[in-house]
Amino acid sequence: MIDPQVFQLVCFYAFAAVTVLAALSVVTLRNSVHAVLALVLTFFSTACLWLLAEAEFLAIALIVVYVGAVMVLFLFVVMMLDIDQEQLREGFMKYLPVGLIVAVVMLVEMLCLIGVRAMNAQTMGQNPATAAGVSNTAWLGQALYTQYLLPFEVAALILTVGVVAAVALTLRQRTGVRHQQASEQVAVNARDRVRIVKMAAERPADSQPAPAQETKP
Amino acid sequence: MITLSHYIVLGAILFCISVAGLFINRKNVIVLLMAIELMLLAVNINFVAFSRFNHDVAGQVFVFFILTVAAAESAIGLAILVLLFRNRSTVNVAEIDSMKG
Amino acid sequence: MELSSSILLTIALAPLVGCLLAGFLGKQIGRVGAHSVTILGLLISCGLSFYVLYQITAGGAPVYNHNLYTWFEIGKYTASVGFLIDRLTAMMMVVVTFVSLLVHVYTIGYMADDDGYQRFFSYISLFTFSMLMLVMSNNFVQLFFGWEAVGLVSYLLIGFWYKRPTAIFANLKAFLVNRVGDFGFLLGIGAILYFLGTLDYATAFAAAPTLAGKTLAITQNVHWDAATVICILLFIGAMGKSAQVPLHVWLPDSMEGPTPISALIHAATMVTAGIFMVARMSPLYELSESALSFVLVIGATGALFTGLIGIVQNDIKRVVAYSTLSQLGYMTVALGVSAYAGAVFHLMTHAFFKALLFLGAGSVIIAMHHEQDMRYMGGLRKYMPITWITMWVGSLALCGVPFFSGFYSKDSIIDAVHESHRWGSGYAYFCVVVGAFVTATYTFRQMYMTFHGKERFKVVEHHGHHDAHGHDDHHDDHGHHEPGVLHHAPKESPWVVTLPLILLAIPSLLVGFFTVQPMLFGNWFGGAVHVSEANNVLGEIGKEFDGSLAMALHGFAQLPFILVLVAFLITTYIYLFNPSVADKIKTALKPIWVILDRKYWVDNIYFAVFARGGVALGRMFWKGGDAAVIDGVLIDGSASTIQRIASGVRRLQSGYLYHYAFAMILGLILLMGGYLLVRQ
Amino acid sequence: MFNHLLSLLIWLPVAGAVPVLLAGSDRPNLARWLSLLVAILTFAVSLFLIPQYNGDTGGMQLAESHVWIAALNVHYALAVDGISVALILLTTFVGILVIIGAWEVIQDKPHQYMAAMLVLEGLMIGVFCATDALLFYVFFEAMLIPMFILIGIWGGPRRVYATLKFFIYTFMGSIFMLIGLIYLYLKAGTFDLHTLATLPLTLQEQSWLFFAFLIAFAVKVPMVPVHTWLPDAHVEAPTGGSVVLAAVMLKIGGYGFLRFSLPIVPDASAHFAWLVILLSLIAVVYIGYVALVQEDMKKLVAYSSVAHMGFVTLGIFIAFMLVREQGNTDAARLGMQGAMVQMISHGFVSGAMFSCIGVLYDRMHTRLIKDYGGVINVMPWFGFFYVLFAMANCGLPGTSGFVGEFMVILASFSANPWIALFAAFTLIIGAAYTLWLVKRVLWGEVTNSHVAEMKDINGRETLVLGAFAALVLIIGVWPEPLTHLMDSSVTQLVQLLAIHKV
Repeated sequence: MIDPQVFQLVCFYAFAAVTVLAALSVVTLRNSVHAVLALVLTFFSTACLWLLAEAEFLAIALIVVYVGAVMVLFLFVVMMLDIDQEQLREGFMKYLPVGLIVAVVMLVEMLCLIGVRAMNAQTMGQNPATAAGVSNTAWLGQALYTQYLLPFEVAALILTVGVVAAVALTLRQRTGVRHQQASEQVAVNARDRVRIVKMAAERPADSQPAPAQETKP
Repeated sequence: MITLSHYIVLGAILFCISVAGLFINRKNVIVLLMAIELMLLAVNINFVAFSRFNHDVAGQVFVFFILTVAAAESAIGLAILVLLFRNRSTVNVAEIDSMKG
Repeated sequence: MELSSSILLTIALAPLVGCLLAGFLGKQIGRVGAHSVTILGLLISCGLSFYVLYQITAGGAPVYNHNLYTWFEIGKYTASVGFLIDRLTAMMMVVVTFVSLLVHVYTIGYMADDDGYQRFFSYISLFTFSMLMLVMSNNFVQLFFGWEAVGLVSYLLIGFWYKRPTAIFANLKAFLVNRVGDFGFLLGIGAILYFLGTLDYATAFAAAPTLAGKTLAITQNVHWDAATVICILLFIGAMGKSAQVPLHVWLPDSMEGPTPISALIHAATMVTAGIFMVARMSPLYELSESALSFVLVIGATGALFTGLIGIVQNDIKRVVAYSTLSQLGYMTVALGVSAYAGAVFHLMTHAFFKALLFLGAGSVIIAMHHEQDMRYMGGLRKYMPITWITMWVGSLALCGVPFFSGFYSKDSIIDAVHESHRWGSGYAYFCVVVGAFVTATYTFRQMYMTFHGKERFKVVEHHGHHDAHGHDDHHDDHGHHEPGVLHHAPKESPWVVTLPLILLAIPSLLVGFFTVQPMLFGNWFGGAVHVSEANNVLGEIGKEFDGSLAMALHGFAQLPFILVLVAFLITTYIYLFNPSVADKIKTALKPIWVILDRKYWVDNIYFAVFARGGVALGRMFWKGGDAAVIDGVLIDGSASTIQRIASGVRRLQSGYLYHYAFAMILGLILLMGGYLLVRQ
Repeated sequence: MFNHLLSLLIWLPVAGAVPVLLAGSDRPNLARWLSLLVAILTFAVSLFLIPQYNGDTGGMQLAESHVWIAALNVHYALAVDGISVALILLTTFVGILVIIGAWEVIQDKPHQYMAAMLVLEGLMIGVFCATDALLFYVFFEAMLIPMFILIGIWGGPRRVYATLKFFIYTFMGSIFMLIGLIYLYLKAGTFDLHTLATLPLTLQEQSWLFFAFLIAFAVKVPMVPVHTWLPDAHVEAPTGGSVVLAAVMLKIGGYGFLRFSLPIVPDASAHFAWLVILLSLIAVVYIGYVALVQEDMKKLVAYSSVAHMGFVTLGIFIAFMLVREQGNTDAARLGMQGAMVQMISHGFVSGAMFSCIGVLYDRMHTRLIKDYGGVINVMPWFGFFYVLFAMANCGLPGTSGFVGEFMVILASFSANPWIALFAAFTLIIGAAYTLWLVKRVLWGEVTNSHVAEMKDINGRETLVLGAFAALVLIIGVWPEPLTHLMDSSVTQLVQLLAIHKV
């Protein structure tokens, strides 16, 4: 029987490795579609890591909201836009060393600052949700709908604004497209449509035949 | 057993990868947006980890909000991107410099 | 009987009303309306002035000194508008309104065809109002008001023919030179307020003795006597207004104005305001021996040296103008020897005969179709006898021939200077005596060149052009005239011109004979003029005075008259019998002639130093100070420095996202590194 | 109504600007008549100040006070004394003339122009009423906005440079005042001017504060050497803008000295009075020479404004010399009254001069002196007004220009004859530049065909110039009502000067 904690550790390393690799491919892959897919993978494995940390609600939300909606949006955009990939890759190799150095230096500094060793001592302990006798979702929900109700509403508002803004930004009036304009149809008057013209009953001998009624287009 | 430092280190690595990504993909706005998503993810990992290890619900609540805002941000960002591409036929950052003084 | 305020107000305001009517409603009331209404105003004013004079002298009215209204009242300092009517004022009022009235009448003829007819009447009425305010004032503020207001009217009238470049140059010059005087005058008023704490004549004169011993700190170690400072500052004002050397330069140029103005303002009244003022301030001047010496020397210099210039002038009006300068010098000399009554007496006689001379000259100018150069005149006596005779009366008065009014005033002044022991009186005596000779020389020269000898003009009848070349637009076609060519023969001027001449000739002839005794020696002015016992030169002369007749007879044997006689003989010989001698003398004395012709270069120096220099200084301040230093260095300089810095810093703002990201991350790395270093 | 008379005065024109704006560019005449109505109403209301203000007691009257920003103890506090009343009347009066003067001249967006003028008028009245330092500051700064708009939109070709210069200059100056006010607030815990006046301060503190106020107000007055914004602003401003700028806005600088420097930092003011006096004399002499050589009429009058405002600062600060060194309070009052009369008079005279130049500019569209000559031949009535105002500008007795200068020169002679000597120099140089201008513009033959085509002033212009002329003459002939109105307030100010705070 494997020690569950060891199993967890193995799982962590496995998912973490996938996460890092996937993240690396996000920033290095040539094809944007592939990059998006790699990002999806990153999210997936991160969600798994969160499951390991017993944050089930967020893990699921990440997959459903992020992978399901946002990433798909990315994919759509990337696929819809006819992007010249080659041009965008210019300078990739040129900046690779700089990027690497910066990233490495930063990583080292961060790790030094965080103090990895000190945190090694901190173990997971009991899940607070379990301790409270509720599921992680309920635990989160209780905080969200009581203490954080106002920020929650604000977040909802932001999201709505985001949606409206996105639509407003991309909406465009195409010219040369025929629409049905209901307001104009309703607003029209009868006399604008039909005009009665009085004419002589007999046609003058030399004139051209004229229509009895003239309709206004 | 998994300790806090595991998660923190992972977050730091992800963050640095995305920073490196910003540099090497300096022309492609889409990849830049994705790198930003990665950064947010790194931050989120930290939040979740601290929340779990410190037994504080605030961390997870915050992740929730970050996800919300990030979703809105990427929606608008992509909308701008689409608009940009439609008008300029490029997503090359180097060419988008009409505000350069 | 106390004088009533309403009478005095009427005297002052009647000309103003005339001025406003003629000025603002000129078009509506027309030419006749304009001169009627202004002359009516002057008639009222003049008539009432005579009444006031009568009341003050014979009617036993006490001195009137009341304020009409308060101008401002701040703490202990008050300024009011009010009248002080004593004998001095009353006499001045009569002189001003009488001469002004005659000039109004004369103007009807002189300006008959001018476009600015109504405007001209408006101006001269305004002048009369201002001058009355000046002389009737009972305080320094109102005095200064009148002082500057007459300057304004003088400015407007010299520039009356505003299309002439010379006229508008002359009026600017006149105003500015006057302003230099006013500058001193205003400071003098400041000094009076400072030392005496009041702007009211009566209070100030009452407090004047307290000035003794007071000084004004000029620097920490130099202290000037208060009375001297006050008197000299006030006299600087008088130098400007009364055209004393070295502020005399405006007066000859002011002849650009129409001749009636030269008579009224620049001979009879305004220019004598300075003399009047000093006489009025006699209680102050008596306190300062040094100031009076200053006055004496300035006056004497003017009396002789400006007269000399008159000898070489060919413009008939300019001769009279220089003689005015010279005569003003005589008055100032009289002031300088404390013979205030003598100065004022000469002021009065001079007003009559000088106005007469100017108006006569104007009459000649009319006859000559606005030709003013005496070299193209000659022999006019047969064409215009009235002008000729009246001008002779004026000329003899000017020369001081016994029995004429000028004799009494001028001879008294010369005697007074002779009597005085003030510092500078020797020099002054020399100047006034030689001045008498000079005066006679230019006067006779002028008379001979104008009225006697051969006709130096030609009459070419152009009947067709007669109307077009009338003098209605003389100031336009002044230049295209061939000099000395007239289109029709000169003729005597109309009655509106000759009547004033006659009316002025009478006092020029007689006024001295009848008034010399009371005005000079009879203490006629009473309290209006204050002379301290030690300075009372007129009193000394008065002891020997035994009647006008005796004085005149005695005058025939005096040095001044002998000099006049010599001058008469010389000029008669030259100009009547042997005109070529004049040219010979001119060639022989070429350097002196040049000096006189160039007016000692005073005008040129002033123009170069003050006008050109001022403009150059202004340009230097503007371009160098404002534009270069303040704007160039401080304002735009700081702006461009910031711009340079900004354009350097702007390179950092490339607009590329990754540059910013890089900078941010670099900053982050550095911060973290720094923190790490510090922590360790 | 009388309880809130001052508020009414401030907000009536500001509120009146709203309907004027709403009239829109389609109905310019409606906008014009509306704004004229508002301006006349404001003037009518301001006339109520005369009976309401008790001139015998002096002091601040008709006070209103409401808490405005409780956290900072800032009050919406208004009150007036004689000096304010005089300046408010000047403002409302000029307000009407400016509206009339712009009637047909402003064709481009007249409703906005009129509205900006009305707002400006209200804010300027606010400056003269405020007794809370922060409220004063707010009005002081807010005033810049409509002026900025007026010059920036309806200005001449270099208006951008001029507006920027104007704005940055004045704004930079007032920042120092704000710092000073914040210091005073931290010290006293209030912005109430009356409290600040009684606040004890050391000489060092006073000196710093004095210079903070000096910079703010010196720019506004303007004093040498921070005057160069004024000629540029005037040259580019539309006529109405110039008139308001010269007639009222500059006065706010002088008013600021009276309200801030004198009561709050009297010892430092006395200590540095020599500096201000020196700068004032430089303004009189140096600026006089600069004005002499100007080629642009507006610049010339702008420089002459600087020179004339020198008399205002001179009159205010010789009071210190007189009171502190000689104890001569009467002469100090004379000097300060002179400064005040000079402010009011300069309002009329410079406003009139700029209106005159506006009249010429409307016909010829040039302000260069050399483009004119012989204008009197074609515009005699205009010539009459022009000469009158020119004479007032060079301080001829009988016009308002004389009264203030006269009082200040007399008072300064009592302080030191040398000061009076240099001050009196304006008699010469002032006459020189003004009359030389008159000579080149008005007199002479008609110089070119454009001048020959000029028409004499119409009824509207006659009304404006006539109104100015009437006041110039009335104050010149009888200044007593004006000095009496301000007398008790000036007396109180002079008493404040004598109090040592250290």
